[in-house]
Amino acid sequence: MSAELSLFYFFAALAVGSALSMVLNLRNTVASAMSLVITMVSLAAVYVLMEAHLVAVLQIMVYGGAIVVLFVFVVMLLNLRQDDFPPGRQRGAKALGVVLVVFAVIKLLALLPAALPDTVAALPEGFGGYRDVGTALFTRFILPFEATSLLLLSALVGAVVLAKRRLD
Amino acid sequence: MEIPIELVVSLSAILFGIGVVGALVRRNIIVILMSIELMLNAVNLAFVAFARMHGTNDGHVFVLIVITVAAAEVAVGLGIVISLFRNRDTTNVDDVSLLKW
Amino acid sequence: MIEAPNLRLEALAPFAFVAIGSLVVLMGEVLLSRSESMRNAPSVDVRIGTILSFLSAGFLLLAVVVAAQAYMSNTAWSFNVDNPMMRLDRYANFAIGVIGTAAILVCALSADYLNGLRIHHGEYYALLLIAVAGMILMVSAVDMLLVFLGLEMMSIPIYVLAGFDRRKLRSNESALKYFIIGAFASGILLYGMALLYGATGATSFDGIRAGFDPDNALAIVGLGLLVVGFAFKIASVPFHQWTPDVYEGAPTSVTAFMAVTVKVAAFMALVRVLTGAFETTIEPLQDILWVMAAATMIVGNVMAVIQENVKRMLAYSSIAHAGYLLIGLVAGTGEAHAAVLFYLFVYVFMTLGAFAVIIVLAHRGKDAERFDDFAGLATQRPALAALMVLFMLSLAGIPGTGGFIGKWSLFGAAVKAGQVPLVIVAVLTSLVSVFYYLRLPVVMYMRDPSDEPRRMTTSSGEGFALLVCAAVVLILGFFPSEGPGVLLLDNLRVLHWARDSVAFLP
Amino acid sequence: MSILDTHLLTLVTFLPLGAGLFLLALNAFVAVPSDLWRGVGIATTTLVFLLSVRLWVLFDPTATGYQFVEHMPWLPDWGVNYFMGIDGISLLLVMLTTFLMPIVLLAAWDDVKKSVPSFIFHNLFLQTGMIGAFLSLNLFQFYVFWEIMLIPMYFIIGVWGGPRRIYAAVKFFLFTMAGSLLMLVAALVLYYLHFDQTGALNLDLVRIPGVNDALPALLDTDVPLGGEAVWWKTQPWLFVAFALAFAIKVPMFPFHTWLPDAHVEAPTAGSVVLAGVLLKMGTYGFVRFAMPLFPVAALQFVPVIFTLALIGIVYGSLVAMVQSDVKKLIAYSSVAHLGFVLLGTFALNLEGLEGAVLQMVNHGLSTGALFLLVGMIYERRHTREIADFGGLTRVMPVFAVAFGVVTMSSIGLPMLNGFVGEFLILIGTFLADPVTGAVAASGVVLAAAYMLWMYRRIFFGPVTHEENERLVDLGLREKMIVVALIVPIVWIGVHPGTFLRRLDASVIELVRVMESRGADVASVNGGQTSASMAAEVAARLSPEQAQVALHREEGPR
Amino acid sequence: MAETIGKILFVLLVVMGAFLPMITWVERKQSAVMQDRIGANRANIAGITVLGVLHPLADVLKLFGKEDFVPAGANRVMHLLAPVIALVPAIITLAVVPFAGVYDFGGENPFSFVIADVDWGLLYVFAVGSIAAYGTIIAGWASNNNWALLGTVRASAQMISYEVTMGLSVVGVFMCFQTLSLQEMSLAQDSSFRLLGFLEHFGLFETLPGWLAWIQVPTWGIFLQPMGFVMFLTCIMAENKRPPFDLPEAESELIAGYHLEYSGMRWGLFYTAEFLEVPVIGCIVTALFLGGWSIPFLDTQTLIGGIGSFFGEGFATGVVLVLHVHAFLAKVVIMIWLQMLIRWSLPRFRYDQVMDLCWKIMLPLSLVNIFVTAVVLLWFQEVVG
Repeated sequence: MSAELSLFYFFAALAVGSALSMVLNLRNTVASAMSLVITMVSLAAVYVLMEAHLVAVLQIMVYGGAIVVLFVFVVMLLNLRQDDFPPGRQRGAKALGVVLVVFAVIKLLALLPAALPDTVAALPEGFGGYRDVGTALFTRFILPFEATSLLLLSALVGAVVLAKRRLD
Repeated sequence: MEIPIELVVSLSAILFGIGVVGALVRRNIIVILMSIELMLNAVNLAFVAFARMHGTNDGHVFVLIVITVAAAEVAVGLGIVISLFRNRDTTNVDDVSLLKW
Repeated sequence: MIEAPNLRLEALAPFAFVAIGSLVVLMGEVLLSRSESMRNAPSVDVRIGTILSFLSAGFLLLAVVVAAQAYMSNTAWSFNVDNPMMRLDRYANFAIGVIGTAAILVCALSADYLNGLRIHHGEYYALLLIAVAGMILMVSAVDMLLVFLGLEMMSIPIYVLAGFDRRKLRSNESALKYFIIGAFASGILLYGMALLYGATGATSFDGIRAGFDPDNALAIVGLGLLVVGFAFKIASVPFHQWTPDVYEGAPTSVTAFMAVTVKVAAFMALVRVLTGAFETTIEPLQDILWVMAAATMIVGNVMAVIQENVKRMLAYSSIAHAGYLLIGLVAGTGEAHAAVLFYLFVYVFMTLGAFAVIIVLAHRGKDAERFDDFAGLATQRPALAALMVLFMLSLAGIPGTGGFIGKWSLFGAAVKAGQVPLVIVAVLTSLVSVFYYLRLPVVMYMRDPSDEPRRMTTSSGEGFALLVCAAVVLILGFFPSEGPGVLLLDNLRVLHWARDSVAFLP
Repeated sequence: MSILDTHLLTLVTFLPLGAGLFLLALNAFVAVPSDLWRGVGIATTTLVFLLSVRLWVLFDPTATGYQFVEHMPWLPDWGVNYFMGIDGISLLLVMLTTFLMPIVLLAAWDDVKKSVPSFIFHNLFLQTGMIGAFLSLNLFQFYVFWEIMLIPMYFIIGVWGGPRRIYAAVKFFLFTMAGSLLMLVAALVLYYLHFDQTGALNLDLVRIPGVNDALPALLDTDVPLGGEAVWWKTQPWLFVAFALAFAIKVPMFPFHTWLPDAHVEAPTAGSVVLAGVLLKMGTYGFVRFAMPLFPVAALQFVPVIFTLALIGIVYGSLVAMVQSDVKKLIAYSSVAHLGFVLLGTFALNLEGLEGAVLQMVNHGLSTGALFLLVGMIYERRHTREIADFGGLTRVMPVFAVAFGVVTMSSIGLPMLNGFVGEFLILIGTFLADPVTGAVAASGVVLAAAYMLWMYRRIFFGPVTHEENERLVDLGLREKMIVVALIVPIVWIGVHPGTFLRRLDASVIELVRVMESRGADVASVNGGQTSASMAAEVAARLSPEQAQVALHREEGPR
Repeated sequence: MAETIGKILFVLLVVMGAFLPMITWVERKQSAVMQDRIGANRANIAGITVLGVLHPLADVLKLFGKEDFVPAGANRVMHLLAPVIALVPAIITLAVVPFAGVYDFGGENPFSFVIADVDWGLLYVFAVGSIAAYGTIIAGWASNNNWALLGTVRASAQMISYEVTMGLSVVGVFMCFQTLSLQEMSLAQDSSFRLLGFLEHFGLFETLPGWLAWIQVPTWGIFLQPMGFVMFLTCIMAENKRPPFDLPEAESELIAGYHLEYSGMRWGLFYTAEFLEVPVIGCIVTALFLGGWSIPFLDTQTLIGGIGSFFGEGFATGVVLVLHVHAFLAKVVIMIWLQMLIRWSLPRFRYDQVMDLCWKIMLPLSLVNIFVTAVVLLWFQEVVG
């Protein structure tokens, strides 16, 4: 097993483990958030292994640095307690859903080896770096790149409208 | 190539599954949102892996857009949660049929 | 240095107008409230609201006019020639026209309603316009990336709009449910896109089409997830449960906007995706859509019967209509897609009309949304009651209304494609639908009014919206393709528009 | 012919709606007094009746095919045309409609007090719907009118009806809609079948008369009988879909349950129109669409329909017998009477068909009259229970006489209209199937039984109720109504030829079309082919009439 | 590998071993000087105080001796982990800081005095900086104390907010140097340009007259992006939460903020992290704006050429390496001094002022800066070529 592969296994295990602990942690929302951060960071490591450097950095910056912080922030701000969330109905349906999802994932995993080619394309110079991806963003993907600004504006306005304390 | 792509995609499928399950079974809105973020992360991982496999950076661009959108979604989602819980304090708690669907 | 991409700005014109409009409205409110708030404070909000609604309607109108112009000139522009992620062709222009018109009507309906709810205007209209901009991207996209981006740009403002009446718990909850389901759905949709990218190495429709191999499990799973993701957006069974709660809780003007434009955008994008990126005749896709269509029609119509709240009833009715529209996708022929487009056109105006009546009746910040609230309306506001009957009949598909022509064309195309069992399901369920659509006429005409005070005025904006909806529903009921040459009717050739638009699908 | 004559059908159809809309618009700006509304309503319908009389006069009874044809493209994308035309069968039904409407409005003068403008408008709207349906020769157009007339009827029952009006109105609407939606699917199937075979997008029932290169019409389509064809493209299924729609409307047993509710809860005017005209829509649909389009399947289903019709006759009569409510009694009698009409229709011979059409008119007249009379007494006593009356002859002699005449007409007393129709139908049925005829004849007896028993309980004997002593006899308006109704009742009874002669050509044409589309009509109707029918008709004509007819046959179309 | 370990050791030695204790001492002394008092001078070994230099040592000893207290109801693991999480980002940031340039010693690869010479160094800095927030967040939340929680909320809000502006304020620098690697940026700053050269393009001069051409300026970030420099420095100091931006721990309002419930060396670790950030900030600012290791007006080639002509190329390179390291450290020291100066000169802001400064002043300014930079660059591209 090469160093890269063992790194991958390490981070994959870390990601799955912390993801599970996020979902299964029933007591503590902040701990869930922290688990999520660990997942994110391990995924960033996997991205680096996949030569996606820019994505890896942005993963940490945006997910780790902004999104999860925001989660934690809200948890602290609202001081949410567990009994704020009453037990739900339709437990049977949910159990069924879970079983279905698990089954589907297993099925997908079984299908994967046949569906994917064995060979991998040769990577161009600078693949996944900020120059490569950035150039793509500003040329071929200029439209989505620019359009994202409007999306962010709407999120900005929306978040302010919804969370603003005073109504005037 | 050191890491087989199918391993990475498998990892993404597992994470996606965990995310879906989390979003399905958890009652806590924040955790549901986090599970959805986990789903998006799994998507990103799949994109990155496939980008590696195809050797095109379209996947990376897609991931960047997804990350941006995820940030926007979270901002709005948490805004909604805040406005809801602000109201809840001032009105009758019994009225909240919150997430009982 | 980076080579500058080869851009055609005119392809972005409708989008740009709407986007600029959102910025202007956002700034406009600030400037207006600064300049006027000193004097005459109580009515200033009302005036600002009117001005902003006009402003945003104006920008939407610009977009619609540009789209119409582009439609007439029969062009297909791409913004970025090197990597055409969107194409402003007739199909897109048709969609933009419909969505834009619907949004204009929503603007006309909103000003007074928002004043009643004491909701701030600036952000409302800005978000509305951004949502429309997202829809424009979505329907003109020929790349999964832009489909996704448009979808989100449409959804995020609407999440906020649903929760806009933030003093009300119901509105908050509506927003939350819509948000969670929407975000969940986009996760699923995205995973589908990721798998498709993995299977085909492309995100553009053409690329996916070229690389699509029906025997590749990854591609099929991706397609399935994609359809499921869309199913959430179009509120198809079994991903429909959010609809009634969300429709009920959101402010009615937002509900109208949601019910109408989102459905148009999502459906037209779905048609574009399915026809653009896949062979529509893929076996599993057909089967999935068949089951979804049948289940959606049955569940939507049956559940609508037991509702006591008009908004909930309309929510289930919109689910049911999604079912009818899915028939068109199952049929999969160009004719069926044209029928879907026509049906969507009619659906916009009849549904909007129905919501408009509810909005007109909203009194002192309280919606008239229970069936009992409509009791005896015919004696107090006969014209309004008559219009509501018209919209209900159209929704039920009674001849003489656009709804019938829509069903006729849709069912006809499906019959032609050999989907008779599905059509039989459709007509049987629409029989059920008659039952609940008739409830409103029943309470309005056949019951005595209650003692509660009722709003007796209609603002000019509301009147305008109502008249437009009623006129379109009626005219399309008799002259869907070629008018008798009187007035402007000759120019309203929706059926031809739909058909010409569909010609641009591969 | 003047423009008025060339567009007579359009005028007859849309004049009421136009007037109604005009008044409605006027009403929005100036308050029009209720009496003016009533007056204008009656004037409009009377004008329409006069126009239809002109139609009657100009109608050429010897010509086969459709007359006064108007043809205009409407929705060319689907081959939907505005296609109006009239033949003998629809002429009679249109006459019935236009004749009944002014009477109905006159009768409702005092009856309806709530929102009069709306009431008049709905009636005028309804009239347009009914006439339009009778005159439509395009399947789509027919469907539009067929459905559209549900709306005013729904409101008439629901708004101005009795205590359970909402239930009745919704039930009426849903039942009718149920059938017609399946018909819609069948129409679509037929349409594409036609398109596949002929390549023509056309929903016209027949080719445009007098146009040589007219597009192939639906009657040119060869609907598969089964075998290789996909099941839903075959005649039996399509026929069932169409027949279901019409059977519900007729209403044929077991689809009749909406009828008593609707009749009882509807206001008098509504009941009259419902019984008088709307029920005919179903039988008319069989004659005009279901039978010629799917002749072979129609023949296959003759036994079923005979059986159901017989059940309807016997069951309707028996149930009518035990009713305590006069209106309900009449409602169930309608079920029985329309069973006769169905029998005659599916007997498919000259006598049966002509009798059936005539009986449609008869039933419209006599049942309509009965409802009107019941309405008159209801206005006075606000009850329709038979038990609440008794001995009215003494208090209201004119009323009693009128009621008596109409009752006799309903029973089928010779010299009154009912006799002619039922007699012809029975002859036709005997020719086709003696056993059925025999059972049907028993229905006549039953009808006599319950009607006469009802009449006796209401009018004879002592006055048992105090209130009945003070009843006032018919006023001038009511007398006018009664007289107006009794005139045609007697006319048909005494000289049915006036009406039957206008049916000959059309009925023969119907049979001819069915034969030409592969149906061996003679096998079920007792041996009559269209040729033998034509001969029989010709034999009845005087030589010079025959000469004229012959000349017309040869002359340029 | 050995090379990397050597670099790591050097960096740790310099920053952790030399700067860190020095800073704690300087902090006291400089504040004392500024406030006209004597400052720390008591700690002694056998009566030798050496101007209080021994204080840091005493502090550490004292902190190790204190009780490591975990409050009741606190999340124990998180509570214990938080200081470490706070400290680690500060240290690992140093991985991408170039202490000296790239030198060709004739080996297989040229020697670059950066631990990890990655292409996306600056992004790495931001990424690590964004993780830094977790230390405070976890600390405040795990303490189960409302004051601490409030401090945390303030801290995280402040950090997230300023991160945005910080990122935007250096966009101008990327645009000038067209790279994200700190080493490449430093290399690009290792030159100078004629300040008035642009006049040639206005047609004022055919070529600049000699005396004007002599007015030269190093191509340092601070000269190319003066606005960027000011804003970046402000933001990064706010990120560090030191006065005048120390709202999260404002003693008078929040007692002590997020580390209220900490004691002993764990509390010390928070302070270590904070102090450590000071030289780290100095390093980054130096690399971005102050020319990194470069010596003004004497670019590497000139230096190596100059010295090499006397002592030979290889030796010259070695000398230049040493010179560069010293130049860099000197600049860092200046930056540390500047930070101290600011810290002890300015009074603490109010919290709303801090946020207003970020969102209402810095953010628009940084956007304006980007636009202006873009326009100027485009102009240069078009006109100068």
